[in-house]
Amino acid sequence: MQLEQQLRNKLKDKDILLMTHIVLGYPSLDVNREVIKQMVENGVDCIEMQIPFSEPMADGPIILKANQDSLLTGTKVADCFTFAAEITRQYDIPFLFMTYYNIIFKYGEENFFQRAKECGIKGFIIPDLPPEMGKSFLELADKYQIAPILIFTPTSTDERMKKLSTYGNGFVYCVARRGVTGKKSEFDQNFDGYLARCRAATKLPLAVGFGIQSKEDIEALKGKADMAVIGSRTIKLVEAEGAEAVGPFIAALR
Amino acid sequence: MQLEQQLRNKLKDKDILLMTHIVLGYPSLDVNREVIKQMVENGVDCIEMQIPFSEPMADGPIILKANQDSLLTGTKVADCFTFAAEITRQYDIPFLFMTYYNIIFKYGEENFFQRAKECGIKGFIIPDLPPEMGKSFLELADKYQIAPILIFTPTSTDERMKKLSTYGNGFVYCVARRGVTGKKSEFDQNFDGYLARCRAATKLPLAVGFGIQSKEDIEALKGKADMAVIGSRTIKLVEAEGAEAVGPFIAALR
Amino acid sequence: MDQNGFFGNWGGAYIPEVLYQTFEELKEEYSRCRKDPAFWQEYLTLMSTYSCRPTPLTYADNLTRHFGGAKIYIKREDLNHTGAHKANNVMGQGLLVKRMGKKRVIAETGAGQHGMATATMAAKFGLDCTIYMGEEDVLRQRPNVFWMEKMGATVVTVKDGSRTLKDAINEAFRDWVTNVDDTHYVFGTACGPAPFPEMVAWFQSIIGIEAAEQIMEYHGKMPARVYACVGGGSNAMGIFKRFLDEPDVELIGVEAGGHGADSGAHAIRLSSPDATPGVAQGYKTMFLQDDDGQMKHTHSVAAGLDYVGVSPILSDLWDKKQVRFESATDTEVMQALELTMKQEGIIPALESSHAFVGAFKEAGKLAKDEAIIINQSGRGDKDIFTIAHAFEDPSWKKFIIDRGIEYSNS
Amino acid sequence: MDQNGFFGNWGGAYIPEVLYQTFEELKEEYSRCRKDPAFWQEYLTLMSTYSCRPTPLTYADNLTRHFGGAKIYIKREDLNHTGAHKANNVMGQGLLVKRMGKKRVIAETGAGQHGMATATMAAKFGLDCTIYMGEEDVLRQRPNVFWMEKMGATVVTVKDGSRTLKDAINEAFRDWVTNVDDTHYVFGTACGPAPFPEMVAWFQSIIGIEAAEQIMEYHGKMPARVYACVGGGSNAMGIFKRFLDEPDVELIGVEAGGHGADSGAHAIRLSSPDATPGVAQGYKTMFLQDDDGQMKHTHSVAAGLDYVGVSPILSDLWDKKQVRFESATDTEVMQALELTMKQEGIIPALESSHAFVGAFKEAGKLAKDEAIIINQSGRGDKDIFTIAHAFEDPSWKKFIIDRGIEYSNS
Ligand SMILES: Cc1ncc(COP(=O)(O)O)c(C=O)c1O
Ligand SMILES: Cc1ncc(COP(=O)(O)O)c(C=O)c1O
Repeated sequence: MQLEQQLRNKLKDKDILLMTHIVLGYPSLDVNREVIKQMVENGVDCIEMQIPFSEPMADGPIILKANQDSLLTGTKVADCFTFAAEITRQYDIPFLFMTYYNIIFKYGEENFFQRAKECGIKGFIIPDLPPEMGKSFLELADKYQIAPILIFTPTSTDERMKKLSTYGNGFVYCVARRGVTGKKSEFDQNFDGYLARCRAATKLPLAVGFGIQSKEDIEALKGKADMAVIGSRTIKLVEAEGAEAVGPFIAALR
Repeated sequence: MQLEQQLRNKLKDKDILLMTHIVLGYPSLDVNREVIKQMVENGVDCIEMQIPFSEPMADGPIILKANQDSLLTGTKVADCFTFAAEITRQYDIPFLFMTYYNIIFKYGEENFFQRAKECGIKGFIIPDLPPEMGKSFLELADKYQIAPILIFTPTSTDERMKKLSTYGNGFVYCVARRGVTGKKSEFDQNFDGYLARCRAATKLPLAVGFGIQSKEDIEALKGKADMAVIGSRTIKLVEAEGAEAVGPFIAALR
Repeated sequence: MDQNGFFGNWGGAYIPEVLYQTFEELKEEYSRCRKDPAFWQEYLTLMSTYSCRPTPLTYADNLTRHFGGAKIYIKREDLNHTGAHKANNVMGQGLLVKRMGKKRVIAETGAGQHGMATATMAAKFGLDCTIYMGEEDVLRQRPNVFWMEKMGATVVTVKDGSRTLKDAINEAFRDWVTNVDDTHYVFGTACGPAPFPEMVAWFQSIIGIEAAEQIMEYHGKMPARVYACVGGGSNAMGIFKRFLDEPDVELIGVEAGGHGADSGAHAIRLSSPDATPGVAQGYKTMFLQDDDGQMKHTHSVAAGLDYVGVSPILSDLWDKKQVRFESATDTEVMQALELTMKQEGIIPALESSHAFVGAFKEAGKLAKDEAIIINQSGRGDKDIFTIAHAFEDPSWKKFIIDRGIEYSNS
Repeated sequence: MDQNGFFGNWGGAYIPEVLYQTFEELKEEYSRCRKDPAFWQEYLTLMSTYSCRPTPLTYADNLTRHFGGAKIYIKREDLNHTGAHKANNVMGQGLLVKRMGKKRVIAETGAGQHGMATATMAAKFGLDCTIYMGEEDVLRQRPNVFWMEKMGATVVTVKDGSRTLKDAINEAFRDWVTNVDDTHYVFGTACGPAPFPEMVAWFQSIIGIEAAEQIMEYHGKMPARVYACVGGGSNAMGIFKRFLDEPDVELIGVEAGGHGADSGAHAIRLSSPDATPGVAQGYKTMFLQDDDGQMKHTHSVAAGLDYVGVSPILSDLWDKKQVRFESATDTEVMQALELTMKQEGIIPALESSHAFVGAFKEAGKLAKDEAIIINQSGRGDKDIFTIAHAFEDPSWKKFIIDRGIEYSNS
């Protein structure tokens, strides 16, 4: 089943979906396993798994550190695939890979798609790959039916959004604000205007990410977005209170 | 009696005369007193007393340090005059002032000559005052009958020596070598040639200074020069063995 | 550069979407400037009144005699205001920033030279300024931090990753995506996403334009070879560009050999097989990376060459064999520096000394009626802390120890 | 200069007899050079290929706006090779040395700039080189010692007297009288026995010649005022000379006010009554001396201005009221330096910053259609040890303490 359809099916039962984020290998794949379990059991609808990269230029300090620590403990791209294969077999929600383009490029684009497909991955989020740079990537996405998730930002013009939309699939990741991951965003009038622009530019479901931290944030998105993305927040939680804290936190968001 | 005549009279009895040097106020005027006593009693024929200056640019490390230490203990030009008046009254040999031109200039040239005359000073050695710079100085020297001692050096041409000779009086100070006070000189063939040039250029007695340290040095000068000058050597001696050592040292030179 | 910012297989603009619009504006303004002869004139005027362009081409009489071969000429970018070729790029981008109406600039810096130049430009143009600098480089080049701060810049110490140039670049990008509306990122070398490589190379091309005119005047014909050190590649492209179409001029880029090509501790991207194609920091080039695409640590005695990537334009010229690449080890660099100081009274920066090594290895083999040009990208006297340290000068150490004790007690 | 080397009442050549002959040769060679247009041409070529002459005249837009009066222009001697105007004099004397066939040069240095310049010239011209530097200055300016040694010079620390510039000069004279046959003493400023004051001023006059041409081009008329700091007086004479006969240009020399004109801790020779006429170091001028004629200790935050005498040419111009003299205190100097860095991205040497103080005090009172020129004699970035110290920068201190500990443990 294609990612977009999977999400639309879920949206029949829920006001808004929840996507979460983990950095593979941080603090360890074992902890990742436990965190994913807690997430899925508490109603998360989609999980993006970040393959760590040494130069995560679009990430803020928390995810940056997680990337670096994961690499320091020896996480390899191959481990990430093995882990993904295991997890996607185990849970019935869509799993995505988030990473930077060099990980794919270096692996060999087609090899990467092939292997991801085998591992049951449903989509890719690549923050440093604008469609102009991703001709072959987009062709392979089509060929392997893995959704290339494109990104809208507050600086994107209507025209640009329309153009991006034609390349994207699965859903559109609407970045809530300028900046990197990890800081609080303001969900004010400006933000509403921005989301309306996003909605007008695409028929794909809209996920909103960057700085979503609480039930209130998610409530505020209902009716405007299709999916809320929780990123750094759970990493901090696991660091502070351990994997077991994730379940109750997720449960309380709904 | 004029300086030149004084020296010529002495030369009737001796092969060669001896001039010594002290820095006034170093290590103290009291020690100067004792040193002069030892010098005169042991047959020194002429003494140059250096009025300390803060920038003794033609002096080597020993005399340089003596100048600075004397100033540090507070020696004033006025003290030097008083001391000179006392000493010239006491001993019958000629005493000269050696100093740098600024001491005279700052005091006022005519005042300086007048006061020096009162104090019984017979000549001035001013290493940084070439005759071209000393027009009024030379006029005053003539007026006050204080001998301006001019300096020959190995770099002086015959022509230059002749010219210098016309301005000088008392005797000519022949610097034995290039350089500053305090280092050993070589009294070799070249040196003999130099002294012969000096002798040819002037009718004044010739004193030889810079680096004369021993009886052998003085012996070597006999017949070529009229006066040997002992400079830094006695300062070192006083530093090492005290003023009492000066007498025996001088006695042994003859 | 093609319309996607590629030079052959290399380059591009692998940028986060949030920067898309700002890059559109930048590309537009840049292309307006390129087409406008008045802009280049304004640039020349600025560089000749604020910096001292044209910089001299110095005939190195003693070195020439020492090696007994080609006549050695040195292009004196060290005499630029702030002491390196970096000023050329920065002042050019400063004019662009004024046109775009932005109020703030940010920059990464390795050796500190580009940071110094940017802080200087910001002071002159009345812009806010933040400089990102890896912690290791802050430790190596503290004096530069002091001056940048005195010129009103905020210097942010970057403690992530290898704590050197590439991490400072990442951090600068993070700032940019956050403050994109009023901020321009003054990229310091001919790398990064398009249009930076081409734009930086354009501003730096003033070096080669002058050098060509000067060598024709002094030597009567084109040089046989031109040598430049290659960090990101801006000073190299700056001097090479004008000579690319001269059939008899060979261009040589000298990379940082660190402890040696086989040591793993170096920054050789093009003249050894250690690097492979990759995409990072917004562009595609040859990177020093592992099999997974993770960037490796690099090493060079010269902070400004201690970098994992290289200008995509140079990768392309390497592909096309229009530029030859060599490397110089730390040890060779110190020797070349010492020789140049003693023979010519000139103190090249450690970075620039790499180019001297390259030239010294070959000068003696060329005919006496040939000339070579070495691009002296910067001056070394401001690197006293690195250079005196590298020479292990005992009286320097004693001086620092004594000063440290004095400060500890006060 | 009259035939005895006097400018009015000042100057002359109060030299030990052993130097007479060498001065005759020097004067002769110098006068041959002055009469020979080819010599000046050779000098210009050297300065434009080895240093970067003409140095720019920079319009200080922000400072002008800040003070709201006359247009402020800065003559950029800091962009010379080795970082100060000292290079002009030294390279000129270097050409002379070549002509005279001498094989060795010596020099005194205060700030270290003149020593650096001389060591540089010696390396380039293949001469042996010894530099005399007061112990206090060695401590203040250690990096310069390092560079001089690296360029092959022997640096002798002078521990006599006040252990600063004047003592280094005495010691250099002692060397000269010893090694007069093969050695030339490269006097560093427009002081000392004739022909040095005039000769140094001649080589430095290139500054004013360029500046006059530049200001006419940029401003269309002569400047209202020209400011220069005055240590020995070489940079001041260098820029003033060309303007002396311009009736509407006022020339202002700024001396080192140290802790203040009334403090006794300063180096003000002409703009306070503390100095009196005297003769030392081979020439007659206004000296800071006591009633007996003993030279006093002087003080300035700027080593290069920390000197008891002053150019006899300036004493003469002071007598004749053709140059006005002012002073700047250490505190004012640090403020002017800070302001200039922040406003213009330019780092004047501490010495030069004195001229900036003088200009800043007066610029606001002049009409907007007037221009003034400040002679920036040197760059401050090499004086990090003095400047960071004077600003009492805490992170600088910490850096030095940490480095010191690191070296102690190694
Ligand atoms: C003096 C100098 N030369 C060279 C470089 C290397 O940069 P690029 O290869 O861009 O010229 C640097 C970088 O900081 C530098 O400071
Ligand atoms: C930068 C600079 N300016 C000025 C001076 C003072 O010398 P002068 O008055 O001869 O120009 C010095 C002396 O070292 C100096 O280094």
